[in-house]
Amino acid sequence: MPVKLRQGGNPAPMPRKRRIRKVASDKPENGSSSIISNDFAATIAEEVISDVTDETWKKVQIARHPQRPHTLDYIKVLCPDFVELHGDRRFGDDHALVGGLAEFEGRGVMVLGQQKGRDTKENIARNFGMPTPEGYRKALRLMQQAEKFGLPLLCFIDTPGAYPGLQSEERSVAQAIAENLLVLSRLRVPIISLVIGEGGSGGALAIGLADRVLMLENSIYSVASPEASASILWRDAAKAPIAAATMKITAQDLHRFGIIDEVLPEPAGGAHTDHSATIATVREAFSRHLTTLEAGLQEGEPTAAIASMLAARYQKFRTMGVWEEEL
Amino acid sequence: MPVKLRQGGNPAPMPRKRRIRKVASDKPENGSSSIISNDFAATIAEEVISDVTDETWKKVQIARHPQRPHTLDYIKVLCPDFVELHGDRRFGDDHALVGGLAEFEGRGVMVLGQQKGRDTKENIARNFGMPTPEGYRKALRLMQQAEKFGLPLLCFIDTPGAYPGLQSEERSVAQAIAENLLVLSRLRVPIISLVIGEGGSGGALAIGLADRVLMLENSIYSVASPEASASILWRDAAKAPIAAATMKITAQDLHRFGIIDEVLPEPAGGAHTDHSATIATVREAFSRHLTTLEAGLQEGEPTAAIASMLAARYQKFRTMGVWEEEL
Amino acid sequence: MKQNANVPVVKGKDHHFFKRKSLSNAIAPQRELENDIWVKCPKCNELTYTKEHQKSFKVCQKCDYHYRLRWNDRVAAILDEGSWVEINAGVKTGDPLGFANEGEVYPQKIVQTRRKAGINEALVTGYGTVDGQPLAVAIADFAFLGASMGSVFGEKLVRLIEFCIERRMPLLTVSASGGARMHEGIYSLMQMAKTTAALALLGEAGLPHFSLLTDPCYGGVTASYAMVADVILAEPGAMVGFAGPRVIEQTTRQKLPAGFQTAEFLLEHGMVDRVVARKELHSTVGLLMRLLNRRESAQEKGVLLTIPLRQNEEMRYAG
Amino acid sequence: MKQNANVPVVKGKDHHFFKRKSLSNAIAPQRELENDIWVKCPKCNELTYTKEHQKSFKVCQKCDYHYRLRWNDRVAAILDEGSWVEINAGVKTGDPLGFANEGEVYPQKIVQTRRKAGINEALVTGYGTVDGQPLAVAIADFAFLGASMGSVFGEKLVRLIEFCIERRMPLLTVSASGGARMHEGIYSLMQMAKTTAALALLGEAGLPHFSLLTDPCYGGVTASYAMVADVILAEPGAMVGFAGPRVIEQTTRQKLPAGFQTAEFLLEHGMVDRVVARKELHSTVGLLMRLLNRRESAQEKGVLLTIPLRQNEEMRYAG
Ligand SMILES: [Zn+2]
Ligand SMILES: [Zn+2]
Repeated sequence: MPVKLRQGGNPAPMPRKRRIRKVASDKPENGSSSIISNDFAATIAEEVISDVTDETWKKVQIARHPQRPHTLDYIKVLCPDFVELHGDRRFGDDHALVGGLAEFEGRGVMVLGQQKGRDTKENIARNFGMPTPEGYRKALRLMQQAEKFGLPLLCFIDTPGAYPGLQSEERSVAQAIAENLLVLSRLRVPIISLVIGEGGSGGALAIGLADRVLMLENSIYSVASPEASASILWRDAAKAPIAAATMKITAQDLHRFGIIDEVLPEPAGGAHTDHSATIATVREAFSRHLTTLEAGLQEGEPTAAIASMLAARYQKFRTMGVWEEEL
Repeated sequence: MPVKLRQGGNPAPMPRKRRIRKVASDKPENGSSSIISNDFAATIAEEVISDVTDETWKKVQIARHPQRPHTLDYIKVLCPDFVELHGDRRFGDDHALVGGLAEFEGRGVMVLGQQKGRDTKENIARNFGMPTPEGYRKALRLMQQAEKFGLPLLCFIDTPGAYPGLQSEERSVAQAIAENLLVLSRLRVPIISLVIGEGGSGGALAIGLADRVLMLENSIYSVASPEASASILWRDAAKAPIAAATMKITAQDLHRFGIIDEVLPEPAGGAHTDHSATIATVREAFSRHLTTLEAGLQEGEPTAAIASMLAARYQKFRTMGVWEEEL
Repeated sequence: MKQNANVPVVKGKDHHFFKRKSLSNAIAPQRELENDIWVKCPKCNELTYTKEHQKSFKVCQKCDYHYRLRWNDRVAAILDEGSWVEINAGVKTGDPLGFANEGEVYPQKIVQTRRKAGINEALVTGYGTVDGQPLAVAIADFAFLGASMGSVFGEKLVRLIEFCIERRMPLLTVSASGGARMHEGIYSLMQMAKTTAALALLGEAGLPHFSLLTDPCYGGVTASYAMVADVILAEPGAMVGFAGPRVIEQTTRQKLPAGFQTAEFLLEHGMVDRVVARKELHSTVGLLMRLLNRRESAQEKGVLLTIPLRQNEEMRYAG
Repeated sequence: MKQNANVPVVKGKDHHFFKRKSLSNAIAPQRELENDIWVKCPKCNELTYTKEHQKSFKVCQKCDYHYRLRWNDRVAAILDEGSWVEINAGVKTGDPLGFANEGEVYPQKIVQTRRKAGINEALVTGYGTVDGQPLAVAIADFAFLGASMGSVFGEKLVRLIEFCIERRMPLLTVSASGGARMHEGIYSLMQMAKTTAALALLGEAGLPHFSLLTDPCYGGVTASYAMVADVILAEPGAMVGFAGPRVIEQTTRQKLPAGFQTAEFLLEHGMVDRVVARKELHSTVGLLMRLLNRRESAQEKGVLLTIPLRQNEEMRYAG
């Protein structure tokens, strides 16, 4: 039998020209918090599962806490100068995805983010943070505007997912998400995305293809919401806590996988207990990463510097995945 | 009193750097067929007005003749290989504006055009050739695809105007037309537009910003349809024949003004009497102008050649207008 | 479209709210000034002292009706006081078609309109500053033949756009229009192409275009430069569209909903960025300029640009 | 989504309509071949001889139902006979999460699925010709865990796209999918970004991507590479969407219209270019290639390119 090697998320970039088809990931397939290994699945003690499940579910609940700072809470503090821009110039304006021009730490930026409400009335106005195609097409317009004016793009991710409804399908929210991914992958300005609460599926990723992807300590990011995962796996949404643990959706999981770049610490008890401390942490992280990315753009000839940023962005996502291959 | 000079449509391009603010047009303000001059307006014999009105109205009727070749009639003969492409990827597909990939005289091209019907049923399906925002946004998508693949763009203009309806306003047909003008003005492929019947207002111009603008002998092109003009001028749409003559909307008028590049002759009696002769004329004209434009793109360094084509396109429209200025 | 004759000219500096007023000269005919003590709101009939009316930027304090403004009121409401410089005022209307309408000859109509409106044409162009930042401004004045777009309108706008590119200055267009200038026929239509093509060059030069839609804005203006902007603002209640409601009702027999074609309707349908109260206009434009004009301010300071333009700058000007 | 077990493998060359058939090898398990005399239409219950069924490209001649195809039938329906070459078949499923579901361990499930489906993973990639023109093809096979997109799916597609860029070859993706591969969690989600980013490079290289949507196509596949194509084709009646009808009905309590999410529905809503009958697929793709691939054929002939690419070709490949 030939040796099997695995490729994990975000290892050192593969030089394609050398045709090295596989590299070993230095990240373990199953880390310390991964309690279900292939061979021993049937023999795990129930209380261990329960501990992890409880811990993950607690994070899910904090990530969804209504008093947690939401996108506009961050923008208000981080960007005292902010002009919200509306509309996709095609069909409508989506209040579940907000964006606009802003100043951050002395530089002009474009900010985008899904916006949840704090009570029922707000949540209805914001559609519970679930964008429709119009939201993603507004985001597309603003991304392109950011590029036109050389403004870095800052994205706040906080959504259970794109809105699953008749209108979303009629105007193809899938197409809207896909087009955003296409444009983000080649947008000629630095992009930083931060998951501040829930990062639900393609509806989150649509503003998450970035040079830096960060997550708050108690945020989650997943291919499907815990409830949807439980529905798919066991046709029982009530098993969401088990699904949450099974699917490995915490910031810590994703950092271990190399999918995200950094976990930003929250105050004890969670971000909702101290908004200003949380926002200060975000300010520092945004500022630090932006400064690094901007410094990269100052190196050498401008077009080459941008090409280099885009190449790094491509490689970042290019290397995400785990597979086996006989060499 | 200082001398007054006029600038007509499409004189020799003005070198901007030399700051020559005015050039005299070699085109007479009122040509031989222009019967209403400023000083003698009140004294014109009624039968002269009537002659011009009759002549113009006859052209309007030929331009609108249901048996006249329509966009798809041209495409079918000129481009035996044609794949119609549908949809704006935003909201819908408009049957009043068609487009797709085609081969014309051995080269790949993108074709676009408003499509009228021949009977009531067809006309309802084609919305009488009046596009909605979806039509113009499909056109936008196809223009950009033409640019991506380096395909010249051929446009057939034949519309009473953009559809004036609730849905057109909700999704802003004005925005759609404006965006097309913006994109056409910088599209990095040769563009030829031909008015084959009615060129009605902004709804026609939205696919009429081109390197070459041609008109068939019995086609019309106007800022508003004769009926709309009569409504605006006299609140009486029945005076359309008089409005048509007053507004100077024939191919011959526009050629005299320098607004269009060439008038293509039709068979005696009009294009509807002999489709294949008309289409042969169009084939020759398209082929000739395309060959010239393509030859221009072969001269010198490619990027500079494109820049030169775009500069000429800009100057073509930049110089359209008549005004007076004290120097 | 109703036309509002009630547009008294702002006369002095005798009130503190109106710090940015800077009229270039008194352009209103005497006739209007004589009745200039009260104004009556066309929407709610409220009577307001002219002085109060000017203080409130000609917005009814009872019903928020935004009166139509003449070009000079608009300058005062947007630019820093005393900063306005008009350019290309001497470009005057031609008569390309030799247009006569039942004995009324176009050049005569223009002469009359000039006298009545106090300006040479429907678009007034120039530049000034907002919070000290240079801004080029083109203002369509509905009092001149319903701000219909003809050759002069297009030529002056394009000259202003080219001026912006030469001077690296952002552009604000303030639009109102009843549609195309019928008297200039096909030439009017071509102004749509001409102005929008110039905006494409402005965009390639990395300079922002802000568009302010005011009441009423229809036809070729809406379907060209006014809707192609980086940020589109609209005044509350402004009617904006391509075809007018009467034409739509006649053509389609559709029942049009309440609020159809208002600025708020356009906002809801994703076509404008913000509906801005007149008193917020100056500060909003100033802030937008600060946020979108960082490249220029960086250049002025000799700071290296963070991010180069996508487009080749050499290609930005086709002349 | 109902899964169609009735997918017998095409066996021979014994009929004249099926000239382009070119199976790489017999991949179907014996079990299926045994019942391979009649097929019963799931839509109208019509019984058809297998031979006739294959002649008609597995389209019901009574009701036009397009049966779901296995990857090798798809190859036969699209490519020139004998031209198919599979690549990267040896890339196999990993287990990034250490996923276990009520005692069912992911690697075990994969082993069973491989055996049943006769392929290593849900996406089969390779290249061939259409009317002699080279074309890279990626086919999602619904028989492999509902063609869910996981790491291998994404990796194989990206390798194929990079192969296209190296060889200057156009790309056809044939999509079907029940959604993301749940067992690979966040890695599955990231395949949306990974595949779409690669398509952006394909586009910058001036190479076309044709997307064929087949029944059923949902979730992350629809919301990534499948909807980002120069020309989007769909098979008649194919169900295509982001969220499934059941989820939408449960979440919104909306009544969904007849024909919701069919290919025809998407065409009407402007999301696909053409709904193409299976028997027209080969000729349509061939014609599209001829029309969009002129740059390549010109290069091959040593003819000067008419129009240079907008994007800098040096930047087309980021690796
Ligand atoms: Zn009032
Ligand atoms: Zn059947």
